[in-house]
Amino acid sequence: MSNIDLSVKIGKMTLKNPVLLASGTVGYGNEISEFTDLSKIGAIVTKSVSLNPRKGNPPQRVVETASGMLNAIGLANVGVETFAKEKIPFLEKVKSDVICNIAASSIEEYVECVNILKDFAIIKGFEINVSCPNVKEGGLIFGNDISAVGRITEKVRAITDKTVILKLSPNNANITDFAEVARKEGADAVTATNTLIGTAFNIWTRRPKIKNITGGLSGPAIKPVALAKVLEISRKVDIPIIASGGIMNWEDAIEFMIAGASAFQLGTVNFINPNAGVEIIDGLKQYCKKVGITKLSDITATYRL
Amino acid sequence: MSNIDLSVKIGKMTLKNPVLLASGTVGYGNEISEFTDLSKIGAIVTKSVSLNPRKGNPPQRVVETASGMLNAIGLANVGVETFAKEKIPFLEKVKSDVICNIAASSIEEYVECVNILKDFAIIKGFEINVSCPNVKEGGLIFGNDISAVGRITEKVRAITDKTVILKLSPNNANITDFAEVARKEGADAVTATNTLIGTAFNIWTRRPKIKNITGGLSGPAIKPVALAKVLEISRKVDIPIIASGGIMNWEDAIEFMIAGASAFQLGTVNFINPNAGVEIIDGLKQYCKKVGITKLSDITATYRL
Amino acid sequence: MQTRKGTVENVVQIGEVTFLIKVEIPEIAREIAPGQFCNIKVSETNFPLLRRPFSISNVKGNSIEFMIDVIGEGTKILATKKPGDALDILGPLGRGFDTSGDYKTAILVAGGIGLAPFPFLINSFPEDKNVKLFYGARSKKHIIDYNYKNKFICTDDGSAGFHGNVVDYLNSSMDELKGDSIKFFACGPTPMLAALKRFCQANSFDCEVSTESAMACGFGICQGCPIETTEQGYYKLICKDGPVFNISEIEL
Amino acid sequence: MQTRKGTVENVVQIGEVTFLIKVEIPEIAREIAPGQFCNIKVSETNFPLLRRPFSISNVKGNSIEFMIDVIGEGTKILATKKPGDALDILGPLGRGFDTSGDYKTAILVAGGIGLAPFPFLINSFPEDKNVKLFYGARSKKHIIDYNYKNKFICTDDGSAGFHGNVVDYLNSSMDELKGDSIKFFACGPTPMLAALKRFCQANSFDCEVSTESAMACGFGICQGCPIETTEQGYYKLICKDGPVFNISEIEL
Ligand SMILES: Cc1cc2nc3c(=O)[nH]c(=O)nc-3n(C[C@H](O)[C@H](O)[C@H](O)COP(=O)(O)OP(=O)(O)OC[C@H]3O[C@@H](n4cnc5c(N)ncnc54)[C@H](O)[C@@H]3O)c2cc1C
Ligand SMILES: Cc1cc2nc3c(=O)[nH]c(=O)nc-3n(C[C@H](O)[C@H](O)[C@H](O)COP(=O)(O)OP(=O)(O)OC[C@H]3O[C@@H](n4cnc5c(N)ncnc54)[C@H](O)[C@@H]3O)c2cc1C
Ligand SMILES: Cc1cc2nc3c(=O)[nH]c(=O)nc-3n(C[C@H](O)[C@H](O)[C@H](O)COP(=O)(O)O)c2cc1C
Ligand SMILES: Cc1cc2nc3c(=O)[nH]c(=O)nc-3n(C[C@H](O)[C@H](O)[C@H](O)COP(=O)(O)O)c2cc1C
Ligand code: FES
Ligand code: FES
Repeated sequence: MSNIDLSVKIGKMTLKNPVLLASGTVGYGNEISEFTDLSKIGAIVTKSVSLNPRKGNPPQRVVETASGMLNAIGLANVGVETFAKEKIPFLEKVKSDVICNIAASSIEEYVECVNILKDFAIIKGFEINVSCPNVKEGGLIFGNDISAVGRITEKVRAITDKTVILKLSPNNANITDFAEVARKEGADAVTATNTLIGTAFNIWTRRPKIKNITGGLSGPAIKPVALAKVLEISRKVDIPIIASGGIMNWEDAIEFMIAGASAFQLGTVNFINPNAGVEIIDGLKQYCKKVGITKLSDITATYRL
Repeated sequence: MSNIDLSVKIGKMTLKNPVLLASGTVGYGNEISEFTDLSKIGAIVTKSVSLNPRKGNPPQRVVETASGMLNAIGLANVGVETFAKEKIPFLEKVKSDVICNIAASSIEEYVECVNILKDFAIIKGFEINVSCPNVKEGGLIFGNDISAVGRITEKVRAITDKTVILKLSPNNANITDFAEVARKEGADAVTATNTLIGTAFNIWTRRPKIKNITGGLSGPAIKPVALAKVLEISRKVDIPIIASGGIMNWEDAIEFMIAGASAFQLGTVNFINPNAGVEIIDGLKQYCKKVGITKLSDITATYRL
Repeated sequence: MQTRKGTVENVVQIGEVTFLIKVEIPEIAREIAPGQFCNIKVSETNFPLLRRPFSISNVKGNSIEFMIDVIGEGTKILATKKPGDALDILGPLGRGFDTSGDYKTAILVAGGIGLAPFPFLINSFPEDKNVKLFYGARSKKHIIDYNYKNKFICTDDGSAGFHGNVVDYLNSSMDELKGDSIKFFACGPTPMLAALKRFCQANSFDCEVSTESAMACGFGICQGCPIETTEQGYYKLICKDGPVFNISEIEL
Repeated sequence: MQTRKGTVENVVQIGEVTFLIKVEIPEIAREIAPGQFCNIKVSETNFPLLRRPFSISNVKGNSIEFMIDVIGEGTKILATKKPGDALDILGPLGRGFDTSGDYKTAILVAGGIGLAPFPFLINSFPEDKNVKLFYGARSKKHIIDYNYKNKFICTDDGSAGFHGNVVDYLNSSMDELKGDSIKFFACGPTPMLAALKRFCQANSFDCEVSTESAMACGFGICQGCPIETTEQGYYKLICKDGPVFNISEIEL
């Protein structure tokens, strides 16, 4: 099977395989590295980092729902300085390729974060989070505003040659308009999608189970929605797509690639099986063998409608 | 327990309890009446009826997903004339209160359908479907267009005194704007929500599992999303809400009422347990007893945030 | 009709991926007719969410048998049921086979797990009918050992019986079949049924077929299971109008 | 560390809603320390989706025991496991109790299922420590019969032992406690821990508590399990920095 090529090119980035670990679901790599070999993964997308450290939302932050979970972490993170000083060296040590996810409450702040990070060799690209449903400054304020997404893309594009990815929200009716403006302003790819907004109540206390009231829904429950968004972008906009939403195994991953994704991210599954990424790489190879292809990226957007 | 009052008032309609059976998930009542006592249910909402009969989409129309299902029935229905002639008499016989759900491809067609049906005593209200994701003319063309929803509401309101309910789509970022325009134009209530757009692919044939390519996602998977929409409307718009989305048992139903719903609809659960409605009525009474209330409708919108 | 609780009596593996599941459930055993089906909730949780439809394979006193191929999650769970487990079953559902009429010979045509409804059907024919079973499988090891004498086997790879598919086999047996007054009863994958339809049309044979489709409810409320009919302009529902249809009524 | 497959040895009901589940899993039995926990996948399907966290209740050779209250779907499934069933376990996780130090008497304070981690902890104290267990439950029938001699029981309704909660009981036992050099170790519902914190502060006792929270991952990658610390400005993570904390470090 050594003759199967899993590599993918997205913007200027070449990844050894399309398996990414999603932002907020691998921390900065240290804890998960005890369970899996990060050097085998295409890249890890680090927890959203913001200019200043953020404490995050008060508990309760997570709750299980049917085939899914809600989270309202609130972008708890160490801030870009500490990230650069303390987290990057570790990621270098475990030989992981890194895409750095950035959240911000203003266009300038996105730019500033990218500026601080853009010269680290290990960082192959930036994922711009304009779709965190849990804090206003996490981007959803922008995520539902097409012109803001356009301006952010333009400004970030202007200061780095590295791969720029816009992470889009599934919580609106016209994701293709967002993908199109990202494309036009020079983004190399879009990630589709972040979490759906949801909530859950305790019927005895009549309080929301999540302290933040609403949270982001992830996991297998949202897979059909994310898949429809990927397909829609793939049919209408000429930009590479990185899929995210409910991928649990290699079959799910292949489904997203067929629907239009060039690469994909594992999120919630990491909590359940932190070695899922490595296992999925094996599954992808098996699939290629079975369907008789030697280059996995050939299946991207091969849907037959 | 005879002292517990489950009745709810929505517009001019008084329903003996808040349990509705959702459009498209009970047909016209005949088949499900073999499994459950429709006279006990608050009301049944009939399958979307259109001016002319519709054949519906070719198979495959349904597929299971994680804690959910996709459907693209395509509003298969007998047309309003046959509905009036053949289906209403049956519903009269089984003593079911009826809310008539209407789908159309133009404003005039909505009006015409309501005109034909408005004088049947058994019909307590109309649910205007502006949110079917599976056919263009099913309304989603309107469902994402605030001013169209306003005009439809206005025109339908103008020709009937019966209760008018707008059934809204969850597939956009601003459901409260739709609820607000419905309120302003005189709707008595909104139903939140219809299904989320989703898809699924067969990885061996690379074809969508649903012939229509995309379908509507229903079932427990979407409950957190529907619940968040209900809460959002409840916090921002002064209009009664009928909940729909993933309700499987009385606990789910209570959760929606706490989050703001005056009544709720059972959809997918009918396929699994066609007697769910009657069982849930019992559960609601038990809940009232346990929390010491005598009028169920008192819990509507009693969330503590 | 109601949803009913049955009790699993036993589960026996009878083929590569095939299990016979016997369930005590008197109300259904009493009412059901050959070709009808049940819609089974395989777990008590939301996973899998929907019921799974299965033909009745046989009725034995107060019990019914299902013959089930393990395909995905739902059938996997069914195959691991233990004696004493409760099973929530909706049925009997749909319209079964019509064994009446003045034909002499009933020819049953089964492809793969399409064999499932036939043990019960065979037991239901009036005494005066002559019943032959044509049964095709992929290979020898895919053949379910069904203890019926008057049976003619074929395999796609020729590893047992006639080499070819079951409609080829029928074609090559035409000489023996001719002359009899025959009615066909078939169940199997859609391509087999389509070939059989051509065969029956060519030879003016009467034929009833049991069809299949994805289903949600199984009893006519979701419209999830349409089948194109020869009458233009509308679909029939497999769960309610079928699953058994006269082969001339439907497009295959 | 890895996810590991254990084999259920047996499941015994030991209280109204409490089960003792013994699992053979040598790698974890070898490594785990008292107060640490495991995150268990209770089914092989997506339902329930997330793992469920449980303290180690005891270690016996190559096996570990969990003491589990049935609360919802996940624990219901666990309670019906059969000998021989495989169980996918992530562990050992978190930071456990520190039994070292020069105190004389260890006082263990358990509320309800908070008893769970103590059998293992009791076995782990150095020989020279004097170990007493204060154990509170709702009523007599909620008491888990844990065969430890040096134990002091109380119930909310007075149906067994001291009438009152376990912190009241400690307060009323102050005379006997005074003079000893004591360290407390506690596990129970948050209101109990909060009361205990006041008690320990008032009496300047050193105390370690095992805390609880909803969790997704259990090993530090999701940030789902924050706990407010006395250091302003940031949270600690219960799964990684805890679940055992010194009571003075955290807000309760
Ligand atoms: C009327 C009828 C009678 C049937 N009788 C039998 C029988 O006697 N023995 C038997 O082994 N099988 C029978 N089937 C097929 C059986 O229902 C499917 O094999 C089964 O539902 C697969 O479930 P799963 O969870 O294991 O598979 P999955 O692939 O995990 O199921 C996913 C979804 O697809 C549906 N699905 C998958 N395969 C089929 C199929 N072939 N037909 C319809 N839906 C499918 C499932 O119901 C489910 O909703 C019958 C189907 C119908 C419609
Ligand atoms: C570190 C730690 C150690 C624990 N040790 C034990 C133990 O030894 N024995 C024991 O009986 N219980 C213990 N618990 C509590 C146990 O994890 C929950 O009772 C269990 O997760 C409930 O699962 P369920 O599916 O039955 O309940 P459900 O209510 O259906 O669970 C729904 C969700 O809520 C979470 N949840 C529910 N109750 C709790 C709770 N009290 N704490 C944390 N999450 C919860 C579940 O994990 C799940 O994600 C421990 C919890 C933690 C965090
Ligand atoms: C606990 C948690 C924290 C997350 N934090 C972030 C984040 O900081 N930034 C971000 O862009 N996405 C975040 N996400 C979204 C994931 O990256 C991913 O897009 C989403 O979970 C959908 O994928 P999944 O269904 O595979 O989990 C988070 C998701 C979870 C569950
Ligand atoms: C098979 C199927 C058919 C449906 N048909 C209609 C319809 O004709 N008109 C309509 O307004 N909603 C229709 N719906 C949506 C339901 O009424 C309901 O709003 C939705 O399924 C969400 O609720 P649930 O999760 O309880 O199923 C349909 C849903 C399903 C599953
Ligand atoms: S399966 Fe629902 S109508 Fe046939
Ligand atoms: S549970 Fe995930 S970080 Fe603690």
